[in-house]
Amino acid sequence: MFRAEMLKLTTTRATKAAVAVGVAGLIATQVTLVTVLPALASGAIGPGREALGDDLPAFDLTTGAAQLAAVSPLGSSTGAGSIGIAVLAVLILGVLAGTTDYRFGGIVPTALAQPRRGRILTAKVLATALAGLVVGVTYAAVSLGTLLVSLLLARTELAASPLELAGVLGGGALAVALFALLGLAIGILARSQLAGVLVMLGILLFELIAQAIIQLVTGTLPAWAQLMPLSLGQAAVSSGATGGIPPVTAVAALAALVAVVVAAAGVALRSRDI
Amino acid sequence: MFRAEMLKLTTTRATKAAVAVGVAGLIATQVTLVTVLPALASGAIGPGREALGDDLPAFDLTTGAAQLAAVSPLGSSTGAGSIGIAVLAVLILGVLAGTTDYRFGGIVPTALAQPRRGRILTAKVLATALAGLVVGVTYAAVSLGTLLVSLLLARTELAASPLELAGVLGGGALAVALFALLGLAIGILARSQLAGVLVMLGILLFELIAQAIIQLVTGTLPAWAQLMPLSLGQAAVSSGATGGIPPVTAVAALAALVAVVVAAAGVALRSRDI
Amino acid sequence: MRLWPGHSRPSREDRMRTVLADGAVAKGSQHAGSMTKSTTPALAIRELSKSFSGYRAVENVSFDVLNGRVVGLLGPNGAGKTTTTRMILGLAAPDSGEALIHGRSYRDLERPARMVGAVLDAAGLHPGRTGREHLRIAAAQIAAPPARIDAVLDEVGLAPAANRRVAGYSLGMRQRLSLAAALLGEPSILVLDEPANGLDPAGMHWLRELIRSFADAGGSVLLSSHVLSEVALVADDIVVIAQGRVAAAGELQSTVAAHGGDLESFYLDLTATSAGVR
Amino acid sequence: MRLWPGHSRPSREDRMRTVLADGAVAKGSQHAGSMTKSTTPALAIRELSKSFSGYRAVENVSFDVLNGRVVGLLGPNGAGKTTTTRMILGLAAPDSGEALIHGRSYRDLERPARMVGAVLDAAGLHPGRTGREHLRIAAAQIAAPPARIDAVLDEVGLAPAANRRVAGYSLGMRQRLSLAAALLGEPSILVLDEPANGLDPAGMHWLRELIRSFADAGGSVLLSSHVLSEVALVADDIVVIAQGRVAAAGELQSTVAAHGGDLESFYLDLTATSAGVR
Repeated sequence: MFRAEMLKLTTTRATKAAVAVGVAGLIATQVTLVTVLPALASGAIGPGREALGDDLPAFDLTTGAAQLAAVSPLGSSTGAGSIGIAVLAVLILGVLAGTTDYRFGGIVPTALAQPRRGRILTAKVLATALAGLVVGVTYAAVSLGTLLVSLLLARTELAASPLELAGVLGGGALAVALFALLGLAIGILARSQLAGVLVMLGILLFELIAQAIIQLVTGTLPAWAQLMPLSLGQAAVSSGATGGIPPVTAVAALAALVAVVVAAAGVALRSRDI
Repeated sequence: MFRAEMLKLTTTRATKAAVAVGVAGLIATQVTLVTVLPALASGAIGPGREALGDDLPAFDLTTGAAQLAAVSPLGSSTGAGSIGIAVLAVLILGVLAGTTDYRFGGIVPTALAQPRRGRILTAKVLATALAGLVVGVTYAAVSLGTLLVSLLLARTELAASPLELAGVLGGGALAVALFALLGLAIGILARSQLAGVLVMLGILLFELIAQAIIQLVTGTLPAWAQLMPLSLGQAAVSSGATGGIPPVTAVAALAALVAVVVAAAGVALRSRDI
Repeated sequence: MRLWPGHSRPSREDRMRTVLADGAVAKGSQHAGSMTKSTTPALAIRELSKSFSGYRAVENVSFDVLNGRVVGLLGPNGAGKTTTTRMILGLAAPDSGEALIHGRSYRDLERPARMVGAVLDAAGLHPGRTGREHLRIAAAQIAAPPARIDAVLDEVGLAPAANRRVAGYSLGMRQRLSLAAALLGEPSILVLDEPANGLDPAGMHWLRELIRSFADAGGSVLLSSHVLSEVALVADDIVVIAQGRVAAAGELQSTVAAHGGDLESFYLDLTATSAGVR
Repeated sequence: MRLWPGHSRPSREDRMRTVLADGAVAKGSQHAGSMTKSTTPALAIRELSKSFSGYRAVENVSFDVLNGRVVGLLGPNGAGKTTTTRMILGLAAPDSGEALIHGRSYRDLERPARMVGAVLDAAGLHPGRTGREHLRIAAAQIAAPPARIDAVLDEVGLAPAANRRVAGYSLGMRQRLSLAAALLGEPSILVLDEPANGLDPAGMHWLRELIRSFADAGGSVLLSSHVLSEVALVADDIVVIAQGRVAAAGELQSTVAAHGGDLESFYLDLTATSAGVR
């Protein structure tokens, strides 16, 4: 059953396209923010800092903390409250994994081959988690690669410890896999691609708007307001040194959140006629 | 043909849902930002300014310029670079208008009833423009309503001139209608709902990222970099006093941009077999 | 290919012969339908060809459908029937040749739905709309009077289900709704692609009667179908397409006479030799 | 409802009678299929009922499908055939009653695809995958050996098109692909819902032979179809469902004998009295 679900993921163009868009988006963001801008600023390429003016707010990649911040496998953010292409792509990958069977009726042969619906869900969760992990590791490799190229260009030492780097990259890969599962569960609940994508966007926008309002009203962002998917994902790739939710806690909280939604999808799958 | 396209729009739940989401999202944003926060700040409701602290960055609605800024029919922004629910909803409305016929094969009876494809496009453009205008006027009414309630609560005079107000609201309504047409053309080109929504999101994200990068590199945002849909939409609801592209020019530029995409959709519709 | 002379007494068995596969036009039109006064063929298909990325889907196909006749269009899956039908209706552009409806191509018809009603495989039914909403849209598209909606709903027997959403319709009910839409414009020609798909036996019986009475009133029907037993019961003429070309065409009874009048044995013999695409 | 005694010589016309609509089980199973040694009915449907929001779709339906028999499941659109089939296959949960496959419900079968192969209306074919990819997924789902994929592709005649995307398949080719997936697990029971939909005449002929030889080898077939002429050619027994209830059941020849052996006239008489849902 698991192998069948893996085949379903690898034999559709839409999933491949989602991964390709995510990787391409991540490369574009990371190359620009982590490699090109610091290189411009340092004068390694381009006319040099003076010609560009003082407004160029490039990463200063000399400290270990800055290097850890720049290596984000979820894509370095260009501003608070934005949703990165890389994260969107893996969420959409998950929604597609959850809805394709419904769109073209593939759920019928699946349920015929395995009448125990719980096992169908297990196979889908495992296949999507594996696919998400592969995407997450790819994202981590891309971010690490752009950082190393940037450091080479700027002739800067790698100041972050390998252990810390591994922690950020690993946390990111896990977060990406969990995002894929979140998309999967939303997709199974929604059953239609469009509804799944819209519900997912709605959840993300809700998080952005809710946090903006909470911040406006309270003047700060309390910990409970950060127990939402995007914030937990960002916390999972933080170095943990800057306060906020520690990475391990963030991954665990994200996993718990995803588990709840997956459980809801399981209840729906079991109780609905196909 | 036009009446048939209007019926298509009014007899599907998805379009109604998109409009409902857009209006609800706009009401939520506007009520929060334009009514509740200023009322909290002024002490009209809640514990009063002192208890809330100085960080509450509420609109100061005493000046005409501030009132014009707050009345945005596209939704007051909670931060630069964000995409409002109201704008997303009307773009999705357009994509749905362009793709529903393809999703369920309704394009076949349509082409049988009217073999001249150009007339099909004309009917779709007119129907979607009208629907978009209705949504735009609704958005305008919502924003005006929230502003007036806020002014009443704060016992503040309406400082903006009715002519200026009408200009902002009218520009917003036109921009909303043009966004619907943009979605329609993207939908006709993409033919599938999911592809249409993704292409649209890709265009919006491209605008946000491209402008962020241009701003980072050049330190400013040149006029040519603002010739993209979201920026033109924002410029269309600006009062024109703050520099940037004047509202009338913005509406015209947005219309030209949309016309190009609609023309591409027309070419595709005419040359493709159905 | 043979050419039959026209007859003056149109009866089920020896009505004026219709079908020509060699591009010649039968002009012996003593038969004038009550719906149309034209003496040109209702449908004249002339050396129609179309390729898809090198694969010749339809090659030099010619045949006529005359007034008052039911023509069965037969052929294996992938033989080119659907592509031919789509070219007749202006949905696909031919590489060469033309399909004329009373002398004009579909795209040049002023009010095509008043002349041709079509039921195609991809029925174009949005599951979220009711049957009546679909017909309201169809009526608006062809500027048919709203009163026609109830008339066709009654005609196809869908009136009791008209206000239910199509999502709950069976395949047979969807076929009836498509047929209702095709009848809205009171056309004189019907083009039906597998209209019996999903119809239950009572529905097939009803459809047979509807096609027969439509033709008896002077209308013309091009009926594409795989159910040979149904075609044998209702068609006046047949055209068999295999591998994109016309393999046989003519009046039904005389064409299958050599096979003891059995359409299936005639058809299987004919298409077996041309090694039909599966 | 009548109960026929078992016969020891299974032949086309007087093989052991199968179908019971009153819930009683025929135990006279001298006939042992080559595929199964069980003496229980292949399928035993027992007082199955299901309602949808107050509407009783299936009410107290009981019948058997014995080894080596082809049972035609007939009925008007909306009569409850599809709902019955979906309950047999565990896709929908009955409100009451049960459907047993060799004595066990579908959801309790260890390896259901090795026992039952099904072709349903919603074929579950993603247009972006090739025919072979679909079968690879199906084989992975039921842990069938990869060699079976080429075997069933040959069996249904799809081998030449196996590496093309399903988007380019005709309806008939999709039906063949669904049938190939149903045969993957080498089941002893086939449940077919309108399998002839979209098949061309050669395909229908082939399907008829496949069903017949499957049953002659001891397999059981539940065949739901609207094309009575095809059912008459291949079924041993028939069950007619109308308005959610069993209206008639029994051996085909003897059941329609009173109507001059004509299944259509028998069927139309039977369902006309129960005012079929359209």
